[in-house]
Amino acid sequence: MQEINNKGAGGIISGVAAVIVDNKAYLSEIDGKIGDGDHGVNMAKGFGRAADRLDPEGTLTEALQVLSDVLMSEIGGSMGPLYGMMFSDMADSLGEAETIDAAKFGAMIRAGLEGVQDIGSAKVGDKTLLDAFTPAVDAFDASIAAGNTFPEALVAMKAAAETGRDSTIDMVAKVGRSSRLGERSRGVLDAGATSCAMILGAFAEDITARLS
Amino acid sequence: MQEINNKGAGGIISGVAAVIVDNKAYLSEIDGKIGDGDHGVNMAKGFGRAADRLDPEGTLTEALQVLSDVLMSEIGGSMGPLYGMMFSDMADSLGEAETIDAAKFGAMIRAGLEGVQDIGSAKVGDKTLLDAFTPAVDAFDASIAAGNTFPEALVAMKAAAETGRDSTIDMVAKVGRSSRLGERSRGVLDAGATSCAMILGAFAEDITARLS
Amino acid sequence: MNAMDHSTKKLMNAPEDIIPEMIEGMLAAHPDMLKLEGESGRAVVAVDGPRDGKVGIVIGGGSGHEPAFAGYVGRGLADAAAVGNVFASPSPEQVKQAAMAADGGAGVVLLYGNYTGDVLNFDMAAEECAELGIEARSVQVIDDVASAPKERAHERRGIAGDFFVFKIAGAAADLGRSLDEVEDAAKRANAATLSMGVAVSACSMPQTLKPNFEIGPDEMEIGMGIHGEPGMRRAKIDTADNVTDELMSLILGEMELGEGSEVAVLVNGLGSTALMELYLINRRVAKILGEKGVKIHHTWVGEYCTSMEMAGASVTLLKLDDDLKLLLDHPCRTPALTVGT
Amino acid sequence: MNAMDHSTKKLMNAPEDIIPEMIEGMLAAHPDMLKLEGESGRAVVAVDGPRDGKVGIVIGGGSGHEPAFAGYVGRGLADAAAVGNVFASPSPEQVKQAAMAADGGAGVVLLYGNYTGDVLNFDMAAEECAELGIEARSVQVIDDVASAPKERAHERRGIAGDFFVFKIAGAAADLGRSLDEVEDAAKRANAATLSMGVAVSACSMPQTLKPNFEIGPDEMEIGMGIHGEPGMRRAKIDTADNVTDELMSLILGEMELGEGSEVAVLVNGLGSTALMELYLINRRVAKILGEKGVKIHHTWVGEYCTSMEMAGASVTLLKLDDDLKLLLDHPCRTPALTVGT
Ligand SMILES: Nc1ncnc2c1ncn2[C@@H]1O[C@H](COP(=O)(O)OP(=O)(O)O)[C@@H](O)[C@H]1O
Ligand SMILES: Nc1ncnc2c1ncn2[C@@H]1O[C@H](COP(=O)(O)OP(=O)(O)O)[C@@H](O)[C@H]1O
Ligand SMILES: [Mg+2]
Ligand SMILES: [Mg+2]
Ligand SMILES: [Mg+2]
Ligand SMILES: [Mg+2]
Repeated sequence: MQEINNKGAGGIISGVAAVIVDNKAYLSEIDGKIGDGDHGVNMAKGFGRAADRLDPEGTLTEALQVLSDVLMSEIGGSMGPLYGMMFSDMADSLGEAETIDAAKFGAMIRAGLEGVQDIGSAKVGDKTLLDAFTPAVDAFDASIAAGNTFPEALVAMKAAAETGRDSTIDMVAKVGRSSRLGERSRGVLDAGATSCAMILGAFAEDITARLS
Repeated sequence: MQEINNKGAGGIISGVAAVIVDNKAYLSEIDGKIGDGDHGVNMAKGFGRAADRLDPEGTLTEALQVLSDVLMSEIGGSMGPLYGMMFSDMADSLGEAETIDAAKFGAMIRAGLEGVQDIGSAKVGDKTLLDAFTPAVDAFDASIAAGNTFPEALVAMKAAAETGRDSTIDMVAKVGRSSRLGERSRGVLDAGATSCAMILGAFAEDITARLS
Repeated sequence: MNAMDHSTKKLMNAPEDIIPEMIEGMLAAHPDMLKLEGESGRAVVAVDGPRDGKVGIVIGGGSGHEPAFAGYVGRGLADAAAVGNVFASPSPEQVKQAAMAADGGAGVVLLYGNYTGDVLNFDMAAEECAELGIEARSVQVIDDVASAPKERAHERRGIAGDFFVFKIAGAAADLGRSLDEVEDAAKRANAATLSMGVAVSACSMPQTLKPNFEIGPDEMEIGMGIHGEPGMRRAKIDTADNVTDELMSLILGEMELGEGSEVAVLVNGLGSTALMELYLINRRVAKILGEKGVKIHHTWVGEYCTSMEMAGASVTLLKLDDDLKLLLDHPCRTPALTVGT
Repeated sequence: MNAMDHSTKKLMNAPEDIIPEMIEGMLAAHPDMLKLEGESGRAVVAVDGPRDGKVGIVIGGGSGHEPAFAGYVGRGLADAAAVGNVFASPSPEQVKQAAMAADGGAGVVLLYGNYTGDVLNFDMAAEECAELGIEARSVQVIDDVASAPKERAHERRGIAGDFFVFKIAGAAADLGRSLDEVEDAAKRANAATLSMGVAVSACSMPQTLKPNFEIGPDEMEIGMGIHGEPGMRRAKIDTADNVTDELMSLILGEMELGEGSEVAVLVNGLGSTALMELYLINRRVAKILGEKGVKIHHTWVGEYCTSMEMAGASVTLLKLDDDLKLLLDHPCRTPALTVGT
């Protein structure tokens, strides 16, 4: 089976939220090195609240929208609008779809990526979540284009997200709170890239499990 | 020789001051346990300043007066008036004396003791400097009355001051900052009794050295 | 690493509730000045602030900087503050509710520190205001010299300089100036305000109680941000005079001040630095300015923009001209600042 | 023991100079309100305070409690403050110089916390004043419930309650009341003021930079004094609500308050406790009073009587009657407190 039902896939977001909540302390610690140390706290608050409110038996579209609403209207911070826009654009892209195949998934994450780019105006190499997200979306598309299966493409996406996340270590931040540090921002992971890789990883694993 | 010259004995106060300054941290630490941790700091400030201003080649009377003036007019705290009065009454008692023998010395410390009692209205057993001072003065007088020499009486005075100081460990404070603690003030030395024993000890040693 | 081991003690209840509870405590303390409006529970509004025909002043940002931001809400200063979570910008919805409360029909000016999160959220709120027919202008405070070189001053962070920018804008609005004029006053204040800070110990998030950065027992960081963002350099802690000299030289290297210039001074504590120490810093600031023949119009010393229990301080100078002086002296009455009246 | 190992960081110069330098910085910050008089360099006097025929209000005590005491010098409050060394009463000479500056021919009231050192020094100063023909009355503030049982209330320490006693006396003097009346107002305020504090971390003397008491990483001390004197009990640190409940129950156990009673509230930070936390405490204070039907006339939340960088807080209630209310509301203008005007 190369597709999953949209209905019932709301639970994917519950899983994503659990990963974020579990990594609250770690994400805040990373953010503390060159940022203000709140990334995990804010992410966990938003994702945790969304998990409480969404229906895991409902559609992924609905769950994405719940998550986006919580982030946008209650969480604030950088992540409210950035991830808020990402998940809302992902929900819009998915829309009323009954099922989610590789093409729909690819379009969905591409829409999410464009949402973040639109609102944040950052580029690859700026040491942000885009350094995990962009190569991950590209890797997914490339894998499908190369004739791989949906699960294979998800593996490629996850791996690219992680490589992209790790690539931020050597970068100097160009946007966001850490951008004022210049060379001092080099040498540590970017918090947003780390949470983004976690989110994409959780997506990949849960969908793979549902596909098999 | 059972007497020393008043002139030149100003140096005794330099020695007393040195002992206090050396024990600044220790005295503050003791005060920190049941008081506010400033005893050494304030004592060192006052005695240190007095040492800078007094003439070690001058009389003990003058040196005592310099020390009292600094304590009274610049130091404040409990010690300003208490030790200030003590040294001023000691200076008054000594007056124009050319030499200081056991009788003069005994009268001098008795006058100092009465000065402290007058102003502070504390009694032996209240866990204050009087618990070192009172038995020390009594021991000095008793030793002389028993026919001992001036140096022997000084040894008795010093020993009684130290025993008195140590007796404060088991006392519950009745006056001063620590008196609000009730039972919690038991088990530690009193800071003022400790500094008082140091002062009397320094007196005893320096005078003994001068007598021999 | 040492610092990471031990946790901070805070007198608090459940960390999830800390912001709503803080707001409750604040309203209970200042019922004559503050009230809450809108459903978000995060729009703190001046009891006698917003008036018909007056430009509304909306301030805001993450919490943890108390008395900033809601402490500056009141007659003659801000009409409303949007209160975010600890170190996180308020959401567009929260800002919008503050703006709606502050609007008197003449538009609103949104004032906040220049941080990615704040810019994103306030910009979205401004768009939503426009949809509601409320014209919203935005001014991002950029006073922190340490956070970018002069050529890229627009990238700088906003720290204690908020104080002066808010005060000036609030006065301009209170005097009945137009939206353009109020925006212009805020921008002029922003351009005339420079700050430099130093941190000597960290703060911690209520949720983690772990110091949010590491700093050695004998170290200080010159230029550290008010959320613990790294600054310009680490060094052994130095005397108040030497530290102040460094802060001042970075400000004076950029602010043109000479004989006869006039400034306002803010010596701000980050949270656990004693007022005694702040006065020592002010002593040196006054001395340096005096030696240059610069006139000090007014000085504030205290905690005006904090980082919870971080230890450290900042110095802010506002270079005055006649209009800024008039606006600075204009009366205001808020929990954190009273002028004249 | 742990706490004794590491030393505190202070932004300061030579510790011997810290008090004169602090005073210099304070005068530089508030030249419109404060000046120095007399040769001791320790008598801080209100620029427009002492007036002919007005009773002079003299306050003072050791340093380290900033803004107390000199921060309360100014029109409508104290005429002069005698500034002691850190945690040490000012000397008789210093108090006398403050009293001489404050005297307008109608006598002076000396107000200070009830500590052995202060009593000794102020009493000697009062005698010296008498010799100079200045009639001096003394009122020792005794608000700290933790420091002695009710039967021995006269032995209690003075802590943040200074704030209310000073304010009331200052207003009475400013209104032109006689020496007897001002002394009486101060005594009535003193009798109507009760405080309870809690400490969670120590402070340190500038000279030693060592914490002046030991407290475990998860401990608090209920009733600790503002110089770090031990309090009533040690316990594991608890929630803001539980801690506030304990402080309030000790105060309310003694202060008779019922439906219709009126109080003023001071929630005071000891130095490094964040304003956010103080507001949490105030939230609970207001709730408790509200449930008893007690009316809160006015609330102050902030750092009004500190212990340098100690962490912790205190709650003070002043039970009001018509005259105390009138005096509390009377305008004043000082560095630390502005009312009305
Ligand atoms: N303009 C931007 N575009 C994309 N991601 C961004 C942008 N600015 C910041 N980020 C991401 O936000 C992360 C920080 O998030 P967070 O700590 O929650 O917010 P804040 O910096 O406001 O405290 C950074 O690690 C970075 O990945
Ligand atoms: N009434 C008194 N008579 C004699 N000694 C006293 C009296 N009150 C306090 N002391 C002494 O003062 C000491 C404390 O001195 P110090 O720490 O310098 O002053 P403070 O308590 O004002 O900080 C106590 O240890 C005690 O010995
Ligand atoms: Mg962050
Ligand atoms: Mg002491
Ligand atoms: Mg943040
Ligand atoms: Mg003391």
